[in-house]
Amino acid sequence: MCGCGNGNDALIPRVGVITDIRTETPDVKTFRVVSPKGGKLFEHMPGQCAMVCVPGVGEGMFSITSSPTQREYQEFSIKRCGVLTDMLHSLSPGDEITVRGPYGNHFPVEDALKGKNLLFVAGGIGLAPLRSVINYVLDNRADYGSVDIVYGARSADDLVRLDEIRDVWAKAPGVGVHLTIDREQEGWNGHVGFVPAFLGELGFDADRTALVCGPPVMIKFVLSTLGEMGFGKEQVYTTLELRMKCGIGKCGRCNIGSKYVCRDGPVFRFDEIDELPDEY
Amino acid sequence: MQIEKTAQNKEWKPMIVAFCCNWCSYAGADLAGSSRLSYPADVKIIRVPCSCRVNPMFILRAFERGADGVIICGCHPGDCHYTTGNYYTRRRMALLFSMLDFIGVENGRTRVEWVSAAEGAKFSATMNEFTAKIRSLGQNVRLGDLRCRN
Amino acid sequence: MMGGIYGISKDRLEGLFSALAAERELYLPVLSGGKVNFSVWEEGADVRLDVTKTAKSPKDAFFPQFETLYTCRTEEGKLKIDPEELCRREFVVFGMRACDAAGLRVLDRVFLSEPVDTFYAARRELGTIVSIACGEPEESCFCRAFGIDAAAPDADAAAWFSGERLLMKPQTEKGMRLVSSLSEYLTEEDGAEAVIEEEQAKIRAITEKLPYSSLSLEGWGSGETKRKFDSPLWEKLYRPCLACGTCTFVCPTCQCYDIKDYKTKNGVQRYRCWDSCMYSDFTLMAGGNNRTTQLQRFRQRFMHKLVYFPENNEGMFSCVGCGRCVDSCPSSLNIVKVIKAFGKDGGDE
Amino acid sequence: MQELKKRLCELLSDGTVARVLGWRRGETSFDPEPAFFGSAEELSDFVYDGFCGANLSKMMIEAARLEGKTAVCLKPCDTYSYNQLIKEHRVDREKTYIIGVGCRGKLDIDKIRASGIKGILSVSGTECDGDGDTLFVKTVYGDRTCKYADAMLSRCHVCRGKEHKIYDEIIGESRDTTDGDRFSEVEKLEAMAPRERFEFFRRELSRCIRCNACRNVCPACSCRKCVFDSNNFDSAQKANVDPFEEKMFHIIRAFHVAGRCTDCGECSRVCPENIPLHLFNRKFIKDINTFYGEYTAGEDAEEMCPLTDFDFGDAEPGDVTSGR
Repeated sequence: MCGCGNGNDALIPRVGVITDIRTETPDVKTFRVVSPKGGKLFEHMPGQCAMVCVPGVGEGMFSITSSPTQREYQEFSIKRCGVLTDMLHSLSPGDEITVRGPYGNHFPVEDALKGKNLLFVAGGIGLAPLRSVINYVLDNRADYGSVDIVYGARSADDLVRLDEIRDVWAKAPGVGVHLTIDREQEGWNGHVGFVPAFLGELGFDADRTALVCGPPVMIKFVLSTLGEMGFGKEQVYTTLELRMKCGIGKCGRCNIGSKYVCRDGPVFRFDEIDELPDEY
Repeated sequence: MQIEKTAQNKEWKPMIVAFCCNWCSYAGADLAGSSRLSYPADVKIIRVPCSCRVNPMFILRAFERGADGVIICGCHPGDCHYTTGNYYTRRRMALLFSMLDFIGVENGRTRVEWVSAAEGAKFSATMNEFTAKIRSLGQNVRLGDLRCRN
Repeated sequence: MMGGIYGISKDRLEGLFSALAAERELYLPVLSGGKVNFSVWEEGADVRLDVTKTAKSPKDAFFPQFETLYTCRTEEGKLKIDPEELCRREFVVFGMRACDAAGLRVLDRVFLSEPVDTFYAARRELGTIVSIACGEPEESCFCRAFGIDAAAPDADAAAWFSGERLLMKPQTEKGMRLVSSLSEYLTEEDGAEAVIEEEQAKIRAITEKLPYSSLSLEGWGSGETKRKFDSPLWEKLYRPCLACGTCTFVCPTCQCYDIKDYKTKNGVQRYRCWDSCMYSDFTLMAGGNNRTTQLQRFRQRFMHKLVYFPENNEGMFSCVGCGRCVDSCPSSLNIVKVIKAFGKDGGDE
Repeated sequence: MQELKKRLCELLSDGTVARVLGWRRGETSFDPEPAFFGSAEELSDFVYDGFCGANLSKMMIEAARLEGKTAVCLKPCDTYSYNQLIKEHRVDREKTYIIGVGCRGKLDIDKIRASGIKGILSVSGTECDGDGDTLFVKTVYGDRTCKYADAMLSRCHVCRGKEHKIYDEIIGESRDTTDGDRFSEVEKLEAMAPRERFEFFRRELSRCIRCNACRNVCPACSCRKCVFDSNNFDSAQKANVDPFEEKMFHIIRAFHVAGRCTDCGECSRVCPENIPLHLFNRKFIKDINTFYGEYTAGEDAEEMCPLTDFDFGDAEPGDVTSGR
């Protein structure tokens, strides 16, 4: 093992080339990344994350938004909110970044979710990790029951990839798409209101498994709405996000209770989260 | 603030950072240039709004990044564009340079000089003189970051 | 063969050190500026094997406070990643203590579990440890509470001082190799087993008398999260905490690290350095901070050592009772006070 | 101590103050910790003896945000720091009841250990109102004694005097402990050749572990966010790459507190690696005194700090460094 260059350590990244950048909303861009030789950087499962880095600027954990069924590339939907994401937003196709991963666990698409009726609840950029699952499910449609997607954002402009939602998801068999925005807006004739309330209005049978992702305050209220509808905590999955540096459960940053979010998460079932100390 | 040495594996050339106040010294440097008065190319000028904008950290960081000498130029006392800025510079730098001397950094590597917009000649002379001084002191090895050396 | 005992008189140690250092890097407890720390031995260094506790633990021989991971440069417009070479020189850490060696076992759990930290693993493979039994343990020592025997240190070779002699007993292949390479200095001693046992008995008798030796860990360990986490005691305990990182940096088991970039003229160096969960920016991210108060950060450190870590490691505590934090906390806070404060009632109040 | 404790109890029970900031008895006789006491019962753990060296004035920043008045025990040297904090508007004098406590020099357990005493179980003879000059040390290895003066913190040997600069009442007597010159260490270094000085500081600072204890304990370092905690400042913290990195931190820190540092000596007291950090501060103090006239930070709460002030006739930086 010794005496040679060390390219195998989990902390050493790979170079990734950005081949496409899509502006989704005023502050969200989706980056398509491939290896310099072409093809995917690595294989992943829906819900997993990767460390994306602009050398000299910073590194951050982002969920992979593309589905593993996409054979050509990986995509990251990234909201502009700090130094690193500012820099990422200023890049253009052809630019190189470094990526390491995939890290963490994934939504149990191959076991616990198989054959289940699924309810996706997302708010804002929270759709990013769920998009991976939704597309995976749609590409393996026969393995799953009904699919309902409840998605909301601040405004119609903040709904990430509305075209795919309307043209692909809404037209897929056995899929219900339910969109909402926080405030009235010209040209919007869909639902207006917050996600948790909308979810309550829609009312779903508790025979589904819910996958929830969004801002913490939304998650909190969605959870209580789901509870009122009769969902048990073991029927609800979400992803957690904490400060991460190493991605492999060693640097200690994302430790809450005996869990390391980067390694044991980011996907948790709600009954598991309940066991954790209240520090997320 | 990233200062990089250009010469690698070549003969050592001093790297000198000159912080020049926008209102006097920078104009003085300009005048030196337009009057065709030469000063060494080793001097890298950084324009600052006032000499008192120069934070001690700027100076240490310049040394860390491989500067061999740091000089601060400002308006003559009494002529500060902001009335009193350079008086504060004078006190701060007196203390800082004394401290650098105290920890064993040769005090010839740091200097404050007052250069007005009309003193192109003084600017050029000061830079020549300061560069010669740094050349005689040699490479800065006491304050550089090892990582910036290779 | 492994069971043999080899002796050397104290006054020949200097010669042994220079022989060792000629072949490989040698870390020893050295006195400088009034503090003893492990550092690379040089001719004339003031070696202090009699000092029980170095200010900083010897963990940085294996997990240095700062190390470069890779350099990222741009060559002809393309990003290139040059991973840092792994450690390839053999080295010896001479004079560790039973607690320090136990601390490495804790670090092993973290860095050698999948995915293996290759930087640490390489050092672990190339480093040989000689631990010395604690002839004169100090008042702040409480390794006994964690089941560590200061008289029988876990290492490649264990050593005991007996009068004017140092007796060494190789305990692993590595230790054996080390001892055989020093045959010029070490002489095999018959019947030294009894001498060692006598020393051990002395040491154990002293350890029993130490004020914190009987510290009870009842109520700590796996499954205690809920009960301890919400205890009102933390509010009282954390108050004097300065939020400095002294306890973390002197600790032989703290392993949290930060990863940062440094721009050199030849690209961006990615390095890692020790970090402390006591620092306010430890969990800070663009979107907020999940531990905003010092109480939370203080609690995290102790909960991690005494509850979370055992939960993930079959009950093994991430504290070895070396007592360095006890000696060095500027506000006289420490893990002993925390453990005692919770006492038997578990902190329910 | 009994008198002090009694008075604190009174202040708490008659409602003059809502809490007391003092020291709580530790596990041993030599590890008391700074603590807030909210009631007379809690005060049973109150202690004030030779090992209560911590400067409590910085904790008053936190206390200023709490409801009601806080009684704080300040030693003579701590009152300088408190004055300085008033000057910088970091504490609330109205919400403070200052009890000037007597001091006959504070003790440093490390000094006792350094004298070769191991396995210390308890130390007696540390009372502030006592006048014995011998400490009785019980150890695992037998009973030992040690001179009070030999176990004192270095700063107490160059104490600026035992006069409280600000107080509401004084309890206990103080005794002068000065037996050295405050600037002699600085002068000794100044007399060395630059190369020797450089080697000295490199050796000392190479031990720095970047724990930030010196910064966090310093009453003058009261910024809400330190420049060394800024994420926009690369490599600024945590990494001790080579000697320069620490020099950067310590020089800048000393510079930031120059003119405000009261020389309370806390930085050197808390350093786990025994780095003589006070030397930086004393050098600045000495220079300020020489260049701009005698100035004592914290002497009062009004006088302007020399670095926020200037004089038309100030010496030029070049003159003062080469002219010494």
